[in-house]
Amino acid sequence: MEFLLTPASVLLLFAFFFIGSVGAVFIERLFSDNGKMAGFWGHGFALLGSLLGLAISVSVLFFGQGIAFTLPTVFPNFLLDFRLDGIAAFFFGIISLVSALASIYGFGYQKHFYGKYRLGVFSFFYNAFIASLLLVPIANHALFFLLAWELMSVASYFLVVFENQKEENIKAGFLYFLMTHFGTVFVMIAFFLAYKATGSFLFDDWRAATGTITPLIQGIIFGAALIGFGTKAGIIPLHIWLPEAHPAAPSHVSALMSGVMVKTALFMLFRFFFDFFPGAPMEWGLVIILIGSLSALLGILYALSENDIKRLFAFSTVENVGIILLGLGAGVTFFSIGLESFALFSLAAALYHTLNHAIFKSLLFLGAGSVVEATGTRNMESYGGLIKLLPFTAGFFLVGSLAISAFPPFNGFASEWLTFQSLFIGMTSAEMIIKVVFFIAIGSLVFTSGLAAACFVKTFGATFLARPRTEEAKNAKEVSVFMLLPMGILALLSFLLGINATTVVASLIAIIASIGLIRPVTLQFPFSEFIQARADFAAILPLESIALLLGLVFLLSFGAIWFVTRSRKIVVGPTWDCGTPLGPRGEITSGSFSRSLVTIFRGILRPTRQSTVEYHDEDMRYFIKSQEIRTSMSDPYRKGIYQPIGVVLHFLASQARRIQSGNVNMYILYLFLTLIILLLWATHV
Amino acid sequence: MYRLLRKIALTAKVVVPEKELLLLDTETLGQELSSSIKKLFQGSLSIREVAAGSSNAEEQELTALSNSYYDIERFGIRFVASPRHADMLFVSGPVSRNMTEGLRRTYAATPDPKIVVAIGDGAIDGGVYRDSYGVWNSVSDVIPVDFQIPGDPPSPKVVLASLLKILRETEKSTDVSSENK
Amino acid sequence: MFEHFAQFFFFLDLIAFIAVIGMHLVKSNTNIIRLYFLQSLSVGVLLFSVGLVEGEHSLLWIGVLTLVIKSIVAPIFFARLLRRFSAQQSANNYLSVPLTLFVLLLLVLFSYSNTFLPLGVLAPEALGSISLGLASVFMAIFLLINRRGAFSQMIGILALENAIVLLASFIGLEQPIALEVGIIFDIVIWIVIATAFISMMYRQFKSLDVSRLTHLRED
Amino acid sequence: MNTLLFIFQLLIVPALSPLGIGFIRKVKARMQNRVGASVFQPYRDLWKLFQKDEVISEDASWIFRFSPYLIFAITILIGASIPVIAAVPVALDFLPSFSFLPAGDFLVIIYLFALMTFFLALSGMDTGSAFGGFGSSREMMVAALAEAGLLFSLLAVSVTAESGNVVAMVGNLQYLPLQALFPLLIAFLAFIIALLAENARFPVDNPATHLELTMIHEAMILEHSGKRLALMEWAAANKLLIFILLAVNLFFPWGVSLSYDSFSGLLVSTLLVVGKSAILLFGIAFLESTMAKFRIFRVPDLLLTSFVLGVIALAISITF
Repeated sequence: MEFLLTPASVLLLFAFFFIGSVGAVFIERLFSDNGKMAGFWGHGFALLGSLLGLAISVSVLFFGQGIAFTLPTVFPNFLLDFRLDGIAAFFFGIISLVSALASIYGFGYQKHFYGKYRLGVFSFFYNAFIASLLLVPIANHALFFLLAWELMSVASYFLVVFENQKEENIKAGFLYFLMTHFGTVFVMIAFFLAYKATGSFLFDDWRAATGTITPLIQGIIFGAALIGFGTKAGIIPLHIWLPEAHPAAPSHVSALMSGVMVKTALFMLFRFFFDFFPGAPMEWGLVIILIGSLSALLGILYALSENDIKRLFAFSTVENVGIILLGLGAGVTFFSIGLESFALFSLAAALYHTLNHAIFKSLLFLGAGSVVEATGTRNMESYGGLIKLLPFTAGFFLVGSLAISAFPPFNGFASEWLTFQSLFIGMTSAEMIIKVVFFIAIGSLVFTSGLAAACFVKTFGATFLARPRTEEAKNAKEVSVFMLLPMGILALLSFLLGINATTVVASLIAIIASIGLIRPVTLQFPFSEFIQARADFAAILPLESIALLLGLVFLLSFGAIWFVTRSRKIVVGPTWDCGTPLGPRGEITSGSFSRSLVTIFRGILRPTRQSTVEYHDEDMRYFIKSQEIRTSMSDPYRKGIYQPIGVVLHFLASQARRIQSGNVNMYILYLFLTLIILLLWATHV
Repeated sequence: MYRLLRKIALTAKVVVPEKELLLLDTETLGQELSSSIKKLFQGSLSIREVAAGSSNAEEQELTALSNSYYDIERFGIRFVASPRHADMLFVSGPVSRNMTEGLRRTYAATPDPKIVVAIGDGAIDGGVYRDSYGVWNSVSDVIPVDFQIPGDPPSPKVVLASLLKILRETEKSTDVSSENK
Repeated sequence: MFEHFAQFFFFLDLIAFIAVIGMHLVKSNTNIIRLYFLQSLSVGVLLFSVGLVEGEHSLLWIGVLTLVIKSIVAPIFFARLLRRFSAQQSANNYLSVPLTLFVLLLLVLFSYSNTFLPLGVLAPEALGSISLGLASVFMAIFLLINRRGAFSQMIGILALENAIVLLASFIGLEQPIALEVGIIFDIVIWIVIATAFISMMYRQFKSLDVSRLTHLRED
Repeated sequence: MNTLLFIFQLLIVPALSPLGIGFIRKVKARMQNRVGASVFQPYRDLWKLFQKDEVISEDASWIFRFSPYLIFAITILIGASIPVIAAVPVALDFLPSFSFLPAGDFLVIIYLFALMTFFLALSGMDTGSAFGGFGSSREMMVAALAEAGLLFSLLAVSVTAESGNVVAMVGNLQYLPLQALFPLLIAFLAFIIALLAENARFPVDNPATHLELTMIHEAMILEHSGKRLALMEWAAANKLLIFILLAVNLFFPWGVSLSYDSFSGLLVSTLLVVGKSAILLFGIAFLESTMAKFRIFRVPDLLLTSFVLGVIALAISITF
């Protein structure tokens, strides 16, 4: 066990990923089985690495103090400084858990690529991606962090464009690349400002130099960090790449991207607001809450109107990021007005939802992956009746939908209940502005959870229930056991994490307190007798007794009714459709299901409808040969924000082109003039 | 609003007394229901009305059943939309060619124990449409029929009386048969 | 080391300076080569004499090397090149002669202006030759801008090379020998590239006029 | 003794809920000048449905077969955890920690009802008939929008009563002075609208209709027959009675006895609860007889007013 706490284990972990990635490329050249061995090699080593990562994080969280070591490098100001403290170990654990399960899923999913794409290349970038994901929480030096951040973006870019035969993947990859680097610019601004203010790139020095930062610089750093990491997390105005990029990647990679990569951005936000520069003024907390409520509500609305199953989950990631930001924002606000223990509690709620979302979102993405694998298309309109053809996937998918719609016995409910409680506390605070903002947050959270339930009824119903609507859905077959095993584990986890919510919250409060600035004191919660968070123990709603009661009552009523009606027969007949043999076209599809809600929120969603009518005889216009109605959602962000920016940039670029006259002498003249100007400037300054 | 309420409160409750219905001598053709089914549907019965090519005359009479004069609901009988919820099928009209499939599907969709009542002369033996090319002449040619209520169309009182007679007659006869046994 | 021979070195510097001015004015390519010969000769002699005065054997070798390559091999090479393409005459400027002279005047005034006083502190006794060297550097650059013919631009770059070496030697920056050899080696490479470039251009455009290159720019 | 009370608490709501439905139908019949079925007719209907066989569609999956049981179990669980006659949570003698108190938290109740609607909608969609699909789509739309009004009204009550648990709320509210309960009136309005929406009552959906265009709740149970239909009807009745009891005990908490021992207290509280519920049921029936059903796209405005009323009630109850 002690070995796991030494730096050697961390280096061994990254060695696994290195072997996995580089080895796969060679393996692919050696074996000519169109990538099968390379795939197994890559996913195998990724699995090994992630399991080791899981072991390290568990040992750090529960036994050890944490790992911190430094590797010198050639460059003077650039140290590979590793630091795995409590909070980093928590995220390290989530990342390695989800990547371990995704790698198992990868064993089954890779036959999707035989012959079509090169699996050696895939394994290379897959291992690089997971390694960089694991590097991010562990990096303790600004430049080292930027290196890991950039490696993560680049590796995930190549995974997004991996299936390059589809045109939209390439476009999605380009947009993703553009937006992440837009975000990285702001991240760099924040880092370099911090470097300028504290004089060093080491995060430890930043922690030490809390007092010396002027509020203005701190404000700019927070702003830049919020925009930079917000782009990666996918908050609303900066989210347009997320629903393009996540679905384009192979399913187990999009599970990793949605479930875990988004969390690294939130991890860094947590670090910035609580670890490096604690004591942010209250306004930042309120800004985060407003962004959170906006992202939550709009995220689920866009998810509701989506017909592509993976884009729907990408939008729902935007929603859940919003919910996590609510918890984080509440924490910042409470911390600034002095209620440290309530801040601790709402941060525990945010981290708990991060853990839960990582689990049920990757479960849903893996489920979507197996549905796409079985039917070959991502369009929900062509699914239907898959529960009879893919029974296990449907079962796990149902557990995932129940968890994400926050229903009681599952983990989604536990973290949403905690977020609600922390928002209720904020509501009763003295300041009027805090009250108003928390009202907005509660309103948006309650609408979001209602719409989330509607969205996931639509998703599950349109995909799995009723009759298959197309040929592909008819001859879908159940996926391999490699793909079902991780989904089963995730479903079980999301149930277990829901059940013993008390122990999870207690350990989360301990983790957050380990940063050393918030000591948990006895909390007096105005709203629920059930929350007692004392120094070492936090008891929240005993979800296990609710689950037990529900189970008991279910069995009791089932037994009684079975006993009473045991002699009755069950006849299986065709569905009753007023006597007319209505085919599968009569049943409801995802588009028509969400039509009513889309019409209600048409102010926000702005649905567009074009109907083209073709007549037999143009000028007579009486007998219609065919009519086609195309409904879709207009994308206000692309039209409203990104299009104008694009036009302006294009204009500036075309002006700049004129300087390139093609005449060599002209270029030498520019050189000469700049030389003269520099000389003048050098001598006079 | 107040005037409406006062009108409701003041108007007299006029409804066909049950005794009068039971005394009405209607000859309902069809053999007795078993006592267990009768006891089952004694308290509550849901009827699904199928117009199999009927001239809509029977439907007018049946709608009259749920007004305040006949008020079929006080006997626990109500009309339902889906054959899944129904216990009794009221089939009216000689079954036309294109309603055959519909009628068979409705019959299959109704859970047991179920009763089929052919209502109106059209349903019993084709009535005025007998032997025309488009009809089957009678409901019994398509699905097994338990009871028939003759009349073109039978008045609501006759329908109500026959319904009660279907559900309750054995009491009298059982009292009779139990007495003479 | 400059006190006794200041006059002699200033004289050499002056020759190089006049050579560069001549390059602007002369019409035919062959004359440009001759002027280049003159300039490299003065640079070579300067280096040789500095070597003698300082007793630096390495400088002596450098001087001999520059003399051999720059003033003998290069001109012959270029002359043969010109004969092959029979482009002796085609050297004309963008600006008319008076305008060129006016710009040259400006450049000389600029290099003599007090913006470069701080440079004087490096070698107080040779202030005049430093600003003269600086002027010749500026004029060599202007030569590149002004000349239309590709060939004269080649020579312009080599002249710039010489002017820089001259200026450096005056400021006392007799760089470590490696740099000197590097520069000479650079020139050799440059000559090879120039010939390749000229022949390609000639084969493509049938003339050495640079303005033909503009349509290479993709829109 | 506690075990007996525990079982009593478990069975009280399912036992009385058909009576509530029967009472509403009786009042509606009376309003239409009809004699109408007896108040105990729903019991007979349920009994008959339990005796009948079932016809299940071949496209139905295990969700169609098991969700009626789960829906019924949820209503029983919530029924056992809300204050009916006495506002004191009862636990089994031999297992004290095993009480219904945790299920009484108002957030848990809201989300349990949402879980019930989730499975109701899924079972509606499962058989692939057009009615079921549209019924589920409209049901989810109404449920999604009604949840906001529901949560804010219950939140206003919980803020005034300073407790999250429904049972404890009733206890605390009794000691509050009268003017502290003023915001609860506004919250009551919001709650009533949410009640009508969640239970598919009149302005949102007509429970007796079979018109494909308008029915929401009816459309989802078109495919159910026999015991599954009985369970669905019974669960809907339970849900209505739970909402009625919540409305009565939370917003007019006077008279609810705080312990099971004093027999006279229990009697008084029973009478009061039955009286208040009767008034509320009469109100619903009266509403259904004198009002036209809203067009489906006017329902969101109604639900939005319930949300706004809830927000106003909460704002008032917080500031004072």
